[in-house]
Amino acid sequence: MKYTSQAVAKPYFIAAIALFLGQILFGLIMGLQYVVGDFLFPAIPFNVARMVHTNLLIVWLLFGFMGASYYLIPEESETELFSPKLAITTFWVFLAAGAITVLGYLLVPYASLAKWTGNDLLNTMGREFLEQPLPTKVGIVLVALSWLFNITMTMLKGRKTAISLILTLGMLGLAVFFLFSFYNPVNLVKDKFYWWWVVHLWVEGVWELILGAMLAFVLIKVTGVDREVIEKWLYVIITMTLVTGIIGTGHHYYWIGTPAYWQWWGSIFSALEPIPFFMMTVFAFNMVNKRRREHPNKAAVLWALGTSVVAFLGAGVWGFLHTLAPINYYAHGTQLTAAHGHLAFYGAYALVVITMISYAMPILRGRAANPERAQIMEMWSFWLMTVSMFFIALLLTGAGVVQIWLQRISTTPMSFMAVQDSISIFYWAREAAGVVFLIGLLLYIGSFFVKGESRAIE
Amino acid sequence: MSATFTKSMARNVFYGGGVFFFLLFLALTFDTMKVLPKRDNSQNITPAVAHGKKLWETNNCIGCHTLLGEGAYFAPELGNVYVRRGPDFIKAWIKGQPTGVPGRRQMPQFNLSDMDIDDLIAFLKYASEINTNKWPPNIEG
Amino acid sequence: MKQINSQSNISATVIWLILVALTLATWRIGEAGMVGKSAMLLLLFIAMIKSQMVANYFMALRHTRLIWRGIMFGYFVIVGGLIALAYLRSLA
Amino acid sequence: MEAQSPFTTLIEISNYQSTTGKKNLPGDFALWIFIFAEMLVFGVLFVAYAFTRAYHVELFNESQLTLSRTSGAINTLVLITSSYFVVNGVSAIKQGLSKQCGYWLIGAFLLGGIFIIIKILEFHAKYAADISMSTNAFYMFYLSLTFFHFMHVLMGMIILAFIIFKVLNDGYSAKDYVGVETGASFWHMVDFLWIILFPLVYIIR
Repeated sequence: MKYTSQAVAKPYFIAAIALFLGQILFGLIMGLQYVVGDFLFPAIPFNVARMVHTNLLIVWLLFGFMGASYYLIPEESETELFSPKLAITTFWVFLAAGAITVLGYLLVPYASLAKWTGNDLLNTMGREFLEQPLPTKVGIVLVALSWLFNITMTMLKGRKTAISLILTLGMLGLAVFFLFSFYNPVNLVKDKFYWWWVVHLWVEGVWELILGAMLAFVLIKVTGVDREVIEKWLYVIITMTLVTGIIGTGHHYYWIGTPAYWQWWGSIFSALEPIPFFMMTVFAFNMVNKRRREHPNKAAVLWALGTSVVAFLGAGVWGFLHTLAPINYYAHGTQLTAAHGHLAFYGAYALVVITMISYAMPILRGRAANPERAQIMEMWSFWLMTVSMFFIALLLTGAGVVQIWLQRISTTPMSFMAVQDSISIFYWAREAAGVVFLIGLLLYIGSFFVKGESRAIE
Repeated sequence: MSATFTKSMARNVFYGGGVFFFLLFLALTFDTMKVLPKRDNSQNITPAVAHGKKLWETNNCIGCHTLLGEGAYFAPELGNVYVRRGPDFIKAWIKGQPTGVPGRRQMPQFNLSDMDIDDLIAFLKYASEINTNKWPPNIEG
Repeated sequence: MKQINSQSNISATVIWLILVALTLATWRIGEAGMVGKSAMLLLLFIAMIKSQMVANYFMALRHTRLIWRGIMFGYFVIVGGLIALAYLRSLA
Repeated sequence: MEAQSPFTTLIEISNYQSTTGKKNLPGDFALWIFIFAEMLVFGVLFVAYAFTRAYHVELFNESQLTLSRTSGAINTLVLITSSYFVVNGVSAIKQGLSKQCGYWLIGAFLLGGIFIIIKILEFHAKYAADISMSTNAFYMFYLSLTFFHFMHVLMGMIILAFIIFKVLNDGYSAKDYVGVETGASFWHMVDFLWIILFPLVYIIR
């Protein structure tokens, strides 16, 4: 650790992993509810479990992004963090807000939660992924602003690199587009239209800047390849991301009441969205092949390469599968979407945060890399989680294809629930894969507690 | 002359390209907002519909169902449920939950008043009349 | 050095004049209302030739590596070919 | 270890040092990646236009007649000429003639302005006739393609303006003219695409 203030990243990383575990546990509950419908009913109905599952995902990724930037920005800027105190305060505020919100979801009926938290003042709740009560939403904005402020001030007093610039830009975009979560018109079409300005422009827009910056940072560190080379390709890749991804938002505007021309705009641009992901894969492998040093943290290299591959497959290939309007006409709102969502989020965002944690955490604990045995455990967890997530995606794809066939293409279409019964075998297998994923995650957590010889920081 | 590929140009292309496509997106958004009134059935938004939408949201219906294909994929599509089932069925269904059939997926009892349910149905009727470019492919959603 | 440059200016001028002439030809054909397979193919061919001239002479790709000229020529073949195919289908 | 991937190949090709007198792409490679991406998008749109037309021949033929072929042709001449000016500008700066280069580029810029004005008049006529992207499939493509291209012309003009400003302040020289070539390449791409767009959308039927 070059700057003492980088240490503030540590609680962020720990919280991220803890919440990740929570997310997976709720995922398993939901997976079981898919086949044993009354499991935990009425204590935890499916909609509550799902809200916890998706909200925890967002929150732990945000924790990861924040921790990563508090670690990365001082090192890039070659100066101490502007205010470590603010960073720590923000951490506790965010953690408390997150915890209270989740407890609210679990303990209070959602309608009462809405009433007590001022949803009558400004209707924002009850939309997918944006279920948070008004105070939590305001809290997220404040946390994001504090984060942005701290990072920007740090950057301003030190060196300004492309990586830190892109990361900050990504965070700025994250904060700005989140503001659309406060806009909820009665007009359902407009509601949905701008809802995507948060959801799509986050995950297929500004978050990719954060992802690219984090990956580039780790690649510079573990490969020793010239910064100039890595940064200019980073620019090229994120350019392609924005070129394809912004208009690519149109692939959500096919069937929600928006004009038909979006079918063309959305199809063409989103069909090109795999290009930046493919470039990222080739880029990561090239840089590792051209490495100038053997970094002792082999596990971090594996996570980094894994990020680039699984992001390409999950976001690029699985996204492409159903992005063209004529195909999406049948695939829209089926398990195929769920398959894509799982693999893409895992590959692009879960993995990049773990990459960063895997690289930075040993250094934060005073060593260049973890002991050999811990790294082997990490690698096992990588393969267990990645392979099981692949199975989840494949099984949901299978479920989705059968669902599309029986419910939408067949000349004697079956009802939704009848179809669900006939594809339960896929859901059972998915739940099994989910258990393997949990084992992988537990192994990852376990790797932090393995003791042994480790190399000191050079 | 050797080929040039500089970081500063890559940066310029990034800013230029990003701004360019965002402006294009704004232009398309502008056009969309202009065309929407012809498609979005907003002329039929009544206070009942508005209240129905709020009930839809504050009971987190999207956590299980899809609406125009968006939401969770756990329970049936409701964008066209008004057409598929009709108001009476919907009302009886909401009142009858949960079914309590062992092993079946359960919908909670939301304790809505008759008037609330009518508003919710008004909202679903409004949603079913949005021009969705003929989606879903058939009545099953 | 000077010599070469004035040379290339002259050739650019020639190319420019050819492009102007071909544009006027395209416009004339359009005004004359010519339709059908041969008119379509002729117009498409003119357009593609013009675009190649811009690529080779104006963008100065003529002396670059095969791959860059290849991309431009590939554009000519693939985009031009698919457009022609679509039109021929509609005529059939 | 040195595995060859398409990416390395691409970098190596872009760095290719001539032994046979073959030159590299004029201008900065970073912009060329963008140029190829844009050409790809337009290529897909052109082909999509042609195949959609195959299903609605009558509609396309009928709607196409409402376009002004003459203003399209004039705009083609305008763009071709401005591209020609840019070529002259580049060869001027290669000889270190900053002033001349600046003048040629100003000429190109002004022609770009004429294109914009003619195009706005065209758009206005369609707007006044209550024609939009939602009118029918032909107008969807016509307006999408021309508006998308229109924005590229504007972007090209902004790039030209930057270069003009810099070249008139002696920011480029006979040794350092990559920036001019880069901007020129973008402008030629705008021309290249219009040359295909014009006959496709306005004339061929």
